[in-house]
Amino acid sequence: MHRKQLLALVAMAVFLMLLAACAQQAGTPQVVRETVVVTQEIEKVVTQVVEVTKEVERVVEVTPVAGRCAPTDPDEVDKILIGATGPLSAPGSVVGGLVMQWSLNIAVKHINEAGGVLGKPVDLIFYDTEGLPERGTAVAERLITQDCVVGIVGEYHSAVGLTMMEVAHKYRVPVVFAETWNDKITGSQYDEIFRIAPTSSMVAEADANYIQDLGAEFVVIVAENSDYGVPASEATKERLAQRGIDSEIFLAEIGTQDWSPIIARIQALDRTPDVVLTLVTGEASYNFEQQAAEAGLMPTEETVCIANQVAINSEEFWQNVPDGNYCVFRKVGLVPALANDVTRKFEAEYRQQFNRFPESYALEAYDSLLIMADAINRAGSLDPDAIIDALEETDMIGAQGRYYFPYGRKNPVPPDEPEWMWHQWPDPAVLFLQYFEKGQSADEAAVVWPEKYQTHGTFLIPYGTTP
Amino acid sequence: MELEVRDVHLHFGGIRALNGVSFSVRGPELIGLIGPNGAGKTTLTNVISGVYKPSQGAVYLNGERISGLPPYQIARRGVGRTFQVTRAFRRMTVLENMLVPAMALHPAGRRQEFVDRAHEILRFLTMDHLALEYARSLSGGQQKLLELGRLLMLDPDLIILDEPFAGVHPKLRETIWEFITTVHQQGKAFIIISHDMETIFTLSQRLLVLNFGQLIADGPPEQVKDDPAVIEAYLGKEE
Amino acid sequence: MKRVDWRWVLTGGALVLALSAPLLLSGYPYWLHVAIVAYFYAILASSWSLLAGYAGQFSFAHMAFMAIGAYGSGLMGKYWGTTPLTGIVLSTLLAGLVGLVIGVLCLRLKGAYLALFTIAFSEVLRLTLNAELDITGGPNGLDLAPLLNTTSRVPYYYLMLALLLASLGFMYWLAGSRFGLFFRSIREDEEAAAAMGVHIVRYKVAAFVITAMIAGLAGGVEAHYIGLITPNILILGQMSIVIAMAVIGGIESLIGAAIGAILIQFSLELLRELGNWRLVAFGLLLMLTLRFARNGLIYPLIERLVLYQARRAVIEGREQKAKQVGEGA
Amino acid sequence: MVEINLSFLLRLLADGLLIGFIYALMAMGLTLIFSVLRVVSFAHGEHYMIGGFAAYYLLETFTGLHPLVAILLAGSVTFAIGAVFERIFLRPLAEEKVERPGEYAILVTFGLGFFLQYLTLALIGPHPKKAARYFDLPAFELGPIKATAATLKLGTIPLSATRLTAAVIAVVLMLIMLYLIHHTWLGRGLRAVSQDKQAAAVVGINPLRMSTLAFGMGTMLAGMSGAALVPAFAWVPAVGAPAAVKSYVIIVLGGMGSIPGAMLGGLIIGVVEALGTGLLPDPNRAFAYRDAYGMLIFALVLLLRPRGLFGRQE
Repeated sequence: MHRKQLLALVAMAVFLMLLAACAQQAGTPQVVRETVVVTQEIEKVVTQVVEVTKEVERVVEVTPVAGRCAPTDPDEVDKILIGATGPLSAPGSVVGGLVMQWSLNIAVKHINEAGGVLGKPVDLIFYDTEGLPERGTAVAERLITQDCVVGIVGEYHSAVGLTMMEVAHKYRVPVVFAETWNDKITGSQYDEIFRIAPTSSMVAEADANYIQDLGAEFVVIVAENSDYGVPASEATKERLAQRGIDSEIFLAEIGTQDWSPIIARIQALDRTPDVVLTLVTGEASYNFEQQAAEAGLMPTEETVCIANQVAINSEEFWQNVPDGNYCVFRKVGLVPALANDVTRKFEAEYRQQFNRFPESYALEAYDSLLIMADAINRAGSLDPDAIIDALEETDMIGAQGRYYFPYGRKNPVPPDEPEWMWHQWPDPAVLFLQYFEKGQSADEAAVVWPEKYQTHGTFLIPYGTTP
Repeated sequence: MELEVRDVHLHFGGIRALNGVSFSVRGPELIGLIGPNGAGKTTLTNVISGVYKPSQGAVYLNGERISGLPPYQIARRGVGRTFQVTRAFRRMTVLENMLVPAMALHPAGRRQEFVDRAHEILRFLTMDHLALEYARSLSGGQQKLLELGRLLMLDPDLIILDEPFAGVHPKLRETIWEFITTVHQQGKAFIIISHDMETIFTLSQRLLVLNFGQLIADGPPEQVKDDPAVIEAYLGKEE
Repeated sequence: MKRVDWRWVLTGGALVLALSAPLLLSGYPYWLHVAIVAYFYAILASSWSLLAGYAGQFSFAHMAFMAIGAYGSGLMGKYWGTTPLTGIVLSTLLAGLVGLVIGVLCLRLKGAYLALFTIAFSEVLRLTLNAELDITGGPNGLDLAPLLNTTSRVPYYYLMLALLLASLGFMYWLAGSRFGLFFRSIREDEEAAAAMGVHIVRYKVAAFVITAMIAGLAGGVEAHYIGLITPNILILGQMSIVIAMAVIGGIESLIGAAIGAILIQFSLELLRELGNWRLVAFGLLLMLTLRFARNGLIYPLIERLVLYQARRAVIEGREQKAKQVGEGA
Repeated sequence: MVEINLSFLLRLLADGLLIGFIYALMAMGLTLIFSVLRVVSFAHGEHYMIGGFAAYYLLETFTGLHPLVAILLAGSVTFAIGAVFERIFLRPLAEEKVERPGEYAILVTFGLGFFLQYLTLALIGPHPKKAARYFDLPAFELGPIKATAATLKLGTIPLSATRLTAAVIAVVLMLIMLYLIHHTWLGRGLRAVSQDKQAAAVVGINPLRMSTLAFGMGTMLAGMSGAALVPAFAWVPAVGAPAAVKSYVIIVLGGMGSIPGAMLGGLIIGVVEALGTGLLPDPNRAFAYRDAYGMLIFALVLLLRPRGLFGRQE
């Protein structure tokens, strides 16, 4: 008897809940809007009665979703909370997330040493996104509705950035993305979204230009089957084709260890590639580069090795790719010649703490927080609109140079520019460097492209020679 | 009830486990199946109950060929068996153990009727007070009784018992003995495998003797007792 | 004197708490989200415990069935333009169909062989979803249309809670019926069950089909709620989390597994700051639970709190019966 | 277009065999564990991973340590982990105190793998590590055979020095294991327990001790495979899972518990993977499905011949 009663009870509860779910669904938009007004009113009545009407008007006009809990008045808080994300566990790129977290902590230290933001100390809340898009949604939600952050910075994976930006847009929270390359992120033209990393298109353009300057006719692109590798390899292939250069793409899973069958296939092609471009990150890129070197695929006199940008971490590179001498690698962000005081200060601190070379995403993460702090200072308020306005007017020197966002609400993207130029820093430099001596550090590597920054007067130090 | 085993052979790779066994059971007979170790007794049981499919030959139940049918079908057609090692469903209660065959046999039956019947049988086996215990907490002998109880719930016409007396307390042996004779009187046929010569010779009405996969004797106990082939099988050929 | 029946009090209390959670958490949409995901894992863990704990089929393909539900619905929406609801219904059936095939293939496999086979199935599915990026979107994942036309979490919360209760109710009914009886008899001793007339093939396959459909249904709803599904959900680590939830909750208890899943999901979220150390602790907890608390950590509590009276009644009944027997003799 | 000619085929074959020896060594450990304990260790990949890291850190810390010594020490580390784990978590299994031994063993070793992987990640972080090449090849040129420090080139077939070293180490270790198992007291004990526990106990072998030894030796072999390969692949805490899955495929193919089966199975899987990846027309699909070839064989073996090539009838 008991069992049946229990089952009946459960069945009734289920039915009622489904009913509730459906009923909720129909009436939702109005309900939400009202809730916002009410909560805002109550908050404001307690603090500042005069503000009420103005506040309510704004809310009705923009209709963000209820739940955002960051205060808008800096006097209410004793510290400025800023959220940050990055991958700290698999399947995310753990190295990327870790480095970003370190760099952001240095940024917090530097900002607070310089007096904080609006006279208050900055506090950073960093969450692991695991490289999973659904985590991006959850974590952004938590930062915005739980921890009450006024802005978000960082993130490494584009797939995560793409879901995070929807949440930020929903709640109207400004975001400065540090290292997500997907065009669509600024291409969304959301008010809240800013980016200081290059877009995939910008990087592909640079790759194609460099390869063209090398005079290559046939290129093999080895890419990881991921949100980074697939679009990047396709964009590069397309741009190479525009320049009359043939290319073939080889895809592999993230984290691949044994590349010998793919290397055998590349070497069995009827043409020897002039360039092998590695669009694979992490340990898999090292595995590929070393195994390709051992098999005599690249670097050789005939074939230029373009290693992945992670090669910039020279210590790790030489440990993992001992035979990778003469490999070229892309460096995004900062032209060494243009290093400024901010760069040097950050780099010194970073090297001292972690005994590592700061990768581009370290600088980017550091700068993303500086930019956010700078904008809040200039806005003089924690109101998202004020911060977004201030971000659009950014003009400051960070570790990677002068930051500004040419296009935004006041100055829309002109039709002849790609739409991803919205809130996009246009100047991330893309350089190519080349190791020419075993064990060389990234600082000692030759800059081979673009021409104006060349340190050795050539696009390529030929294999086996010393400049 | 009529069971006919017709020229059954069974090979495992090169080993001939059964080699042309034929016999039949007509009506509620009480049959003992004996033979030295490795003679093929358990294998024969497994063939009848459908665990193995004979390589050659067939088994018929009431004129219908049952060899080749899956074990559960044979069980539902009225052949019940126990195993050499007790195989109660250890992490189910005694009552649940009893319900399994009943519910498998009568998909549309009412649970309460089965529960009543199970209690009745458990009373008969003097273990009704254990109905809600887990089978694993029973003693070895009680588990054996439980297996017999399960068989009654299945209500088969032919019951095959594999070593029912092995390693059993003398008092329990009596209970099992009584169970067999009572159930036999109710009109069920039995095939009992046992190493216990004294018991099996007293208990059964007819004896089957297997040796090296062949049936070497089939008849009343007193006749089999003096069969030279049987004596030779047990004592070995004197050179 | 009539005792307070703790079973009703606790069940009622839990239901009231679950029903009023959106009100309690109205200022915390993030925790509402965590609750939705926790219910999703609770459905997976409890249906896995039906398959593994009740029917004894230690399959590692449960997340694969979930993914079939999710990807099935997403792909049908993408290529045939089905609505999410139709997609979920059809992909639930699809998961059941695949469950049928896997169930039939796994009939003869036991223990480690079954585990290895299902791991292989799940890995091949993951590789395929990754490799066929033109169809599935590969590692970028597949976008899914929202199931409900709303920006609020509350309807989703009730939907997932309803799904959890419905599936728990259904599984309890099943476990109490002949299905449960036969599942357990097969788990205990397949051959003996067959000798008792149990159609083992039918019930083994049924266990796979039913649990695959529950997992597929949960996967479909969850994917439409999140709006995106990636093949990463199929990595072995994800499956091990579901298993750990069921084991820590109590692998032979549906409600234990569900409560275990909810508690673990919340604690993993609460301890997020600890990074990987929380997973280290989680792995250790899993091993220790297996070694020293075979019934899990949650189920014994439930048993103690909720089943206390039931057992009491049983003991009293038994004493009475013993007395009768004594008098009879 | 890929031209399929003899030298390409030979190259695939050579690649496959080379990696196959290492697969075989790892699978040998797994099959040894299975033969004595009747347990498939789902933490095998993590022992492999830890073996690699142990060798790496030993060589980093003690400069001048001979690589072979480092491999032996790394093997002892994983032996210790395995033996302690067996003692605490699998002993009740050997004593037959566990209700459903098969399932318990699956879950508890699975838990161990989960634990070890995240523990390593939490302790040493995600940055890839790699040991320096253990042995440089002497440079020489002899007709079509050419050697540099990193590569031995047989005509058009390049063989990596690190892999060659690992394969040689694997072969030597396998020979030592075979000798141990067939010609020593220890091996007789292990074989006796694997065939009949009770009978072994009667003749004075302690089956419990043999279980601990077998598990320890199995994890030791995994650890040594890792230590042998750490100069060949960039090493991260997640490195074990794919390798472990290959071992499962191999022992099922070779027959669970069969040592020659594991050796042959390793070579077959190595070659099948290399040929599959090399010969399938669409290179990207060919490579993406690389792990699936082994899996396919695995599924077929399980369904058609569950006891594998050399397995015993259960």
